[in-house]
Amino acid sequence: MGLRWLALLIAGFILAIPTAAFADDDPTPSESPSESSSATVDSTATPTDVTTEEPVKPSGPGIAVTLVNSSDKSKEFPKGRPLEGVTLTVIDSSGAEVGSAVTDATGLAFIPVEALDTYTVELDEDTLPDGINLNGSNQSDPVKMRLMAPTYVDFPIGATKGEKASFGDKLAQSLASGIKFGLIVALAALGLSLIFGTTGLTNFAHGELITLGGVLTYTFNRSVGLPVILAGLVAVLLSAGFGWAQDKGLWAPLRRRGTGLIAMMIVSIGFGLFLRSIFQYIYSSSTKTLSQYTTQGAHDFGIIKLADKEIAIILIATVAIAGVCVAMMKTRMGKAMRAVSDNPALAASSGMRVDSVISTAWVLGTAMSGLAGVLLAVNSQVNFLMGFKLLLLVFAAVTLGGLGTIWGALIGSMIIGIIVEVGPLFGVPSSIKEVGALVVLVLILLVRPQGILGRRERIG
Amino acid sequence: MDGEQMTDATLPKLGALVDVPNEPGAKKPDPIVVGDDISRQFGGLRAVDVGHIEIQRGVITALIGPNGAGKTTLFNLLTGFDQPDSGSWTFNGQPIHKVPAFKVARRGMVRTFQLTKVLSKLSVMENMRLGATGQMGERWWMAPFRFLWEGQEREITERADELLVRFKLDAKKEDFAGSLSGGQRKLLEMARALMVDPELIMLDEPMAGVNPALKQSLLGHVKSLRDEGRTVLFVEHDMDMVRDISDWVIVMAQGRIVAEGTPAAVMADQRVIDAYLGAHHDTDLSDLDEAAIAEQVMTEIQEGE
Amino acid sequence: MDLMDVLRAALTQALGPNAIVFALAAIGLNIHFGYTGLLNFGQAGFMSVAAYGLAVTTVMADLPFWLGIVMSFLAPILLAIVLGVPTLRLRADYLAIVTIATAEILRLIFGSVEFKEQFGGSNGITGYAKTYKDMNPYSGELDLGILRFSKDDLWSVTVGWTLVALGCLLVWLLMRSPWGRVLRSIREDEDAVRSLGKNVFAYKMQALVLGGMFGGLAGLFLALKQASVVPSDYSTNITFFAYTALLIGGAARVLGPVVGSIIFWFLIAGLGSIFNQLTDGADPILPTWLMTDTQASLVRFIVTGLGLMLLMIYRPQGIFGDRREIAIDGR
Amino acid sequence: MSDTDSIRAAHQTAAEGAVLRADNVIAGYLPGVNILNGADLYCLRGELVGIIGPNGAGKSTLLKAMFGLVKVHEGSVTLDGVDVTNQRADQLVSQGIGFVPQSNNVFPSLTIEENLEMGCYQDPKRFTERFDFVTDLFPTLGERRKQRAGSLSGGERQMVAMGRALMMNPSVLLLDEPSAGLSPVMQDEVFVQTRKINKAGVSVVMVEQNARRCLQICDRGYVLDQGRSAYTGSGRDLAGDPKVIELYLGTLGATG
Amino acid sequence: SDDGDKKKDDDKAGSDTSSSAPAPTGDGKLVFGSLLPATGSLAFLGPPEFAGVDLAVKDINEAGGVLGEDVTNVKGDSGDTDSGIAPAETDQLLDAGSDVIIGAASSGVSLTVIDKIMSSGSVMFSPANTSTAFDEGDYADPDNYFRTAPSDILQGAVLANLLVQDGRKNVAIMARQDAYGETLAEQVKANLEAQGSEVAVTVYYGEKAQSFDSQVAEVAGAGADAVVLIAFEETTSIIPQLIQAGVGPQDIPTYFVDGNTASYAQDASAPLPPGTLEGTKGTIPGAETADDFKARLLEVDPDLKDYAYSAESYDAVIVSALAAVEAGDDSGDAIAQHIVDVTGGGTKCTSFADCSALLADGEDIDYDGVSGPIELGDTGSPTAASIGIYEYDKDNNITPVDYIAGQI
Ligand SMILES: Nc1ncnc2c1ncn2[C@@H]1O[C@H](COP(=O)(O)OP(=O)(O)OP(=O)(O)O)[C@@H](O)[C@H]1O
Ligand SMILES: Nc1ncnc2c1ncn2[C@@H]1O[C@H](COP(=O)(O)OP(=O)(O)OP(=O)(O)O)[C@@H](O)[C@H]1O
Ligand SMILES: [Mg+2]
Ligand SMILES: [Mg+2]
Repeated sequence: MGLRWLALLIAGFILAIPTAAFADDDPTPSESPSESSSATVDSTATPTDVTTEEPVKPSGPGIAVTLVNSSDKSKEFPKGRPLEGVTLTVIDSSGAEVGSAVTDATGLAFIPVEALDTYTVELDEDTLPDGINLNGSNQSDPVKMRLMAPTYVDFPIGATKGEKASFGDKLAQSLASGIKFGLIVALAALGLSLIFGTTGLTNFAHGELITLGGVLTYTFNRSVGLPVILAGLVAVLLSAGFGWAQDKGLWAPLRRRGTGLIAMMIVSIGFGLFLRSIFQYIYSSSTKTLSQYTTQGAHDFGIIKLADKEIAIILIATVAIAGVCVAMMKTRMGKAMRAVSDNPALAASSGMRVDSVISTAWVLGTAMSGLAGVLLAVNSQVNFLMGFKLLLLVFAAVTLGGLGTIWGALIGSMIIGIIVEVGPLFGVPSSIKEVGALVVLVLILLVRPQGILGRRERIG
Repeated sequence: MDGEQMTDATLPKLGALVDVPNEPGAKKPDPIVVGDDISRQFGGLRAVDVGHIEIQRGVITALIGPNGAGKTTLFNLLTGFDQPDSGSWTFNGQPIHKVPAFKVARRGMVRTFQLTKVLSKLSVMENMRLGATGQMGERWWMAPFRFLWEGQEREITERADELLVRFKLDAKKEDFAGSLSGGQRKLLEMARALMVDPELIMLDEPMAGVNPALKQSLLGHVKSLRDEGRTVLFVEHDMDMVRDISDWVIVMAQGRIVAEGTPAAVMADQRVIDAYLGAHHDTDLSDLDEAAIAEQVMTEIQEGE
Repeated sequence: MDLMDVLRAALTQALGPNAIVFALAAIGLNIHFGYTGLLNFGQAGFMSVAAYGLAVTTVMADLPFWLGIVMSFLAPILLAIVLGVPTLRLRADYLAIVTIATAEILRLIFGSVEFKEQFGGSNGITGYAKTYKDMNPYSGELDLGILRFSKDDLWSVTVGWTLVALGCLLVWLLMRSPWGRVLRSIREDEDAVRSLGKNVFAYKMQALVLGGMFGGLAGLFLALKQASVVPSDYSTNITFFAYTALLIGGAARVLGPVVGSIIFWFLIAGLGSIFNQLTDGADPILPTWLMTDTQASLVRFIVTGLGLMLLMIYRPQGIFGDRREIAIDGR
Repeated sequence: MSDTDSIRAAHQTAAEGAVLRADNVIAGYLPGVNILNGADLYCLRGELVGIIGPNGAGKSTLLKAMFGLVKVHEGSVTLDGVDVTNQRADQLVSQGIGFVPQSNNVFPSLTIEENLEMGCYQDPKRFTERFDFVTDLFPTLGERRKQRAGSLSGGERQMVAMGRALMMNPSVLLLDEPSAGLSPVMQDEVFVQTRKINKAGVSVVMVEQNARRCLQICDRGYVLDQGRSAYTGSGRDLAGDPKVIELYLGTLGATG
Repeated sequence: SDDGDKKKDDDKAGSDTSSSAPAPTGDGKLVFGSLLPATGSLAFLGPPEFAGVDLAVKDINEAGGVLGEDVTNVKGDSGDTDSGIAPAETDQLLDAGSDVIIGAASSGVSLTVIDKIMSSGSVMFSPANTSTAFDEGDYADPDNYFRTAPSDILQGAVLANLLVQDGRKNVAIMARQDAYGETLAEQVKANLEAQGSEVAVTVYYGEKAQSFDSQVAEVAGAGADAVVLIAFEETTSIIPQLIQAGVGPQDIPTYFVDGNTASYAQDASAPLPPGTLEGTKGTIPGAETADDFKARLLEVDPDLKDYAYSAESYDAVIVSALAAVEAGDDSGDAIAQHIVDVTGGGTKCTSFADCSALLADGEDIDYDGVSGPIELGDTGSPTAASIGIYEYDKDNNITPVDYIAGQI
């Protein structure tokens, strides 16, 4: 336990520094906005700006074209300069000319049309200033007009594309995200694994234990007004308390009745549904934001960009995970937990208080999941489904590593986290990026049915 | 070897084995199982490392050896429950070292488990019925039609009833097998294997935890199996039983076969006595000098301080 | 509060098409989990391939309706085999995760933009159910006061309960046979069964296919009665709820899943209706600070969750189950 | 009837001052089905008591009932004169009772060393000292200390189970078939060691199917049948009783 | 209610005439059932929609009801497609004698119940379905399905036009993968490309996505000069991550759609730090939600924060009621035959009281509602509508900038 406090302290410290540096009233935290975007934003010649000055704002149905030079080749016409005097012609679907116009000083030309129909626009390249070239056809695609207002058509002049990130950069960035995500998953997975490793229970309500950390942070942050760090601390503590309470109130009585594991698993499905609905009852279904660190910008570390809160998340998670792993390996309690899971009756015969060992597992497991929820909340805000959505990946992680093994849960989580985030770079459609991780899970289990670190049972 | 019936069933059936030399890996006149270079390693531990093994058909062979000698592992390998690192073996002349476990059993080589595997939530009777082979009702396309398998089921039940009486489990017939005591589970395990009607039955410590009186009456049953022409291979640590019913004894230690021979010859072997049987094994422990023990205890206590 | 309305709402759902979908899915799970011990948490996957089998064949490939039906029978069988060959050797809890994962993979792929051409994206597919609707022999609705079915539902209910009855009959016939005995033995200890010369893999596969076919049947029926196939219908929740229904009724009992589904829907609809009435209108019975009408519809889930927990605590064997069987459980 | 009553009365007088005693215990696993039907047993301080009997007689159940693992419906269990009926097992452990179950008696996913460590869970300081003692007795356990118990052979498991009990420092030791599955030399070792421990002052109650051996070393024996004690007497008496031989011991190996 | 109000297997004739009304088949009481999201992932859309329905019912009854009877409103919860409760709830609504079912909000949910409702003879009138699926295939025919929300075609056109107008030449689209997000993203993309802008990347995230990191990274790596975010309430998770990746609204101009153009001010349910969204633009279908309409909604539901689709819900109820008045019959099928008629061609009127008075005088009416001119076409979807363009101020509140009318 001691180690976690340390972790939280360190993390709190780290989080506190940027609070001072980027107070939340400074909403433009990005230190290096990219070139292309600044060009657009800073451009003094955007049509909207101009039209406010010029009285000739086009109105009514028609085709409008604004020509601006985006190429920086020509000295005479710098980038962002409107092109005047270019002739544009609108042709209807039968090929007949509807009308034409010449761009004014702001680069704008407007050709009103009578009917909402499909039109093509043609640019007379001869009227373009010298040294300025079109990047493509001088005829637009057919435009189906629907609006009772000007329909704008654009002709690209000069480069339009911003610089795309290189594959290597993307890979580094996704790896970083993957590690961060993997660590959050790992916290939750360790919690699940602890409980599974002690009671044998596949806890389908585990997602809600993650959510609990998130919603408690939100409550103490927004409703009580504590700073996020303090609220998170309280949330972890209360999660631990909740772990204790749910064991005493629900699982211990079930064990005393000799309820089977499958029946308990179904109870956990019910419990999950119950908690989820309660969360929604209280917090409604919208995504809630925390009061701090919501819009923290990233630092550029060369190949990757990370915000301070992301660094803090990674550090806190690492410290907490390391603490728990060491505790599990070294202390008597860790062995007692495995012993209880192997054979509760024999554990009692060896003098263990089975109930208190299990209780400890619940407290620790729920606290870890709560911490995962807190970190998730800092990373991507709070929603009553946040844990439930994560549950399948947590299960996948725990299974992948080998059920009930602490290191297995850790390795599984990192693999899952990284594959989820890196997969899209290798062709997994990003809308279903979880598929990549799930497929890997299935494939690995085909080769190693007992999970990566799981062991085969002896027969006979 | 079917023609060779002993008149007195209680006598060891040496017959064909009389000429077989008492040495490890000895060739038998009519082996049912022949294995070569079977090895299995767990990490650095060579659990089984058998150069050559033959099991004579139609006799009772005992497999003995210290704990962890590899007896169970050898059983696992022979019956396809575990895969060897190397080696091959045949059953009835056919290679079966790559055959899956259930096919091995179907060919007539059935084993029991040292740590019993009863089907807890099935009744004892259902456990028994499951053992029977060739049940038509076990094929899905016949299963729904009761009339197709009713008759067979009745026969099976009769056979099971008989066995249960013999194993003193008849009173427990309708109880869940999960509610049996430790010894009763052993009994059920053996009885169920007999339901398969195997040619070779491999029993892994069948009598551990079985009451001596019942054990004795069951030995008669095992002998009658032999007399029906079946082959029995069993692992046992009870030397009285080994001496009483086995015709041939194979001794394993540290994965290898270290001795083979008739019960009397093997048990007289000094190496076997040293490593396995122990000096006291034929003495009455209550005859051990109580004073000696007390003395030993005293010295130990002194040492401890 | 109109108790009559509550009762009608509850009964109509309890005997209506939704309960049938769950009953069919739960019968399949009963074969998988109740009898064979295969912890299949991917029943939604079997349902979805059957539903998409029909919809894709008839709408996307423009083939006859009956061919679609055939496809929706073949698809779950194929899935069972493809899934079973590699995974049946996994331990129960591993199998659970792999099946969940498979069902989710299928659902995500069915709903993805990339495969919109083939599977209709997240809008799903409609427009295949005309033949089914046209076969409806009824010309009017059924109204028994406490039970009311529209014309379409009446047809679905007729078809559905017939299927459920046939399914139960088949399960009953199979499970009292030696074949059923082998399945139950596998549930207890595979190695023991193997040592007796039974091909455990083949039996598991048979059970997986049979249970998967019932899952498929549930999906097909859902697709027909609803006339649309939407990927989000086949999320893991539906598997969870089917398990709930199964355990309410009692696993490894022929009628367990059916009774469970009926009770499940009776409760869901009944509770929904009660709390709706309690919070409805300008001057609701329950004060709004306690419960708004938005929150009211949550209460049934809260109560369902609670109910499931209480049921497992006080009657872990379900309605029909055998108390002794539970007591044997070794842990 | 009066015969059994008088026997029971005699038994009860003899039980005065026993360190562990069970009186008229009625217990069972399922409601309505009693496995023990009024079993009596006592064990004096420093005594070695053996229990034999047919399979399913209720021997293991009796041990479990005394150890709080099976619910006692009627009757009482006393430890040093204090009623401990239906007490939690871990509490009994701290009061000095040790128990080796018949089956499932190791933690499969723990290594041998960890299994033994669990033996002195309540007193971890004694670990090194006792560990040396146990590995001296069963050298295999020392050699394989990092092997998971789940992968051990049947006999090796039994050694671990016995070793775990030896790690404790109990005043009363309940052993359920400690010799099952062990090789003859190891069986003898277990019997001799049990006797030794007993001589060192530990009261032992041991259930055995290796009945002859058990009766050879015990001070007093019980024959349990159908949930009650059918015969009691000194080990030698029982081993010689023709009734006991016929019903429970058999003749196999008796003359050898 | 009784069974008499459901006309069965009777092929509907052309839906345009109001002549020779057949004998009424309804029970005389017009009942609305609202099948709107109270639970599930779309629950945040529910309150304004419920409020719109409630307000309309109130207005109708204050104006004397329909056919001399007060209209009533039964509530149902559509959930999301995940919970699968929509069909069961629909049964309950139909049981309660609903002649018109207002709902569902999500196109996906609507598809699960559309057949059930249509074949029961009731009207299904969605205030918020924007998927193009309802104008295609089986549902293209005139039938019992209607909606007041314009299909995504128009919003897509307006948003794309706005982008081109603002000079965005290389746009990244990030969209929720569902019936809503997909269609809208496709429409925006198609229009952008036709009008000469490029789409740098279109990334989708799953409805249940837990992390948006890889999608955000893809957007950030695309080198785009504008971001279109088609999302629901998860916007509050995505925006911070966009900012983290250096492509937040203050780095690159960002555009919202109706799903997320809501208030993120400090008093909203999910506030973002002030200034975060300043200058961001968004589109919402519907004419200006007039302040007095908002005020009246607040009377119905004082807790209301957003107003999305409240006007559409309101209009759906009013239009149905007017159709019932014109038909002189409250059965679903009768209403269905008159809905298109009351929304187009005739004397314009803008409130239930006015319109029903005109109808009583035997006039043909053209109802123009709070959500726009409302001209429903043959497929039951609006043929004309107006889309509002909004812009965020430094407090993350939206203010309308422009309304653009268009035809679909
Ligand atoms: N799965 C396994 N992993 C590691 N070691 C194993 C495994 N199975 C067996 N062993 C080791 O192999 C050796 C042989 O085991 P086996 O069970 O065959 O012994 P045995 O001869 O049957 O002993 P016993 O008489 O005690 O039953 C033992 O030392 C055991 O610890
Ligand atoms: N978990 C249980 N549930 C129900 N009945 C049980 C259970 N365990 C044992 N029994 C029954 O209780 C009776 C006594 O069992 P017990 O284990 O005490 O026998 P035992 O004397 O130890 O036999 P053995 O020598 O075979 O170990 C048996 O008839 C058995 O069927
Ligand atoms: Mg062995
Ligand atoms: Mg016993």
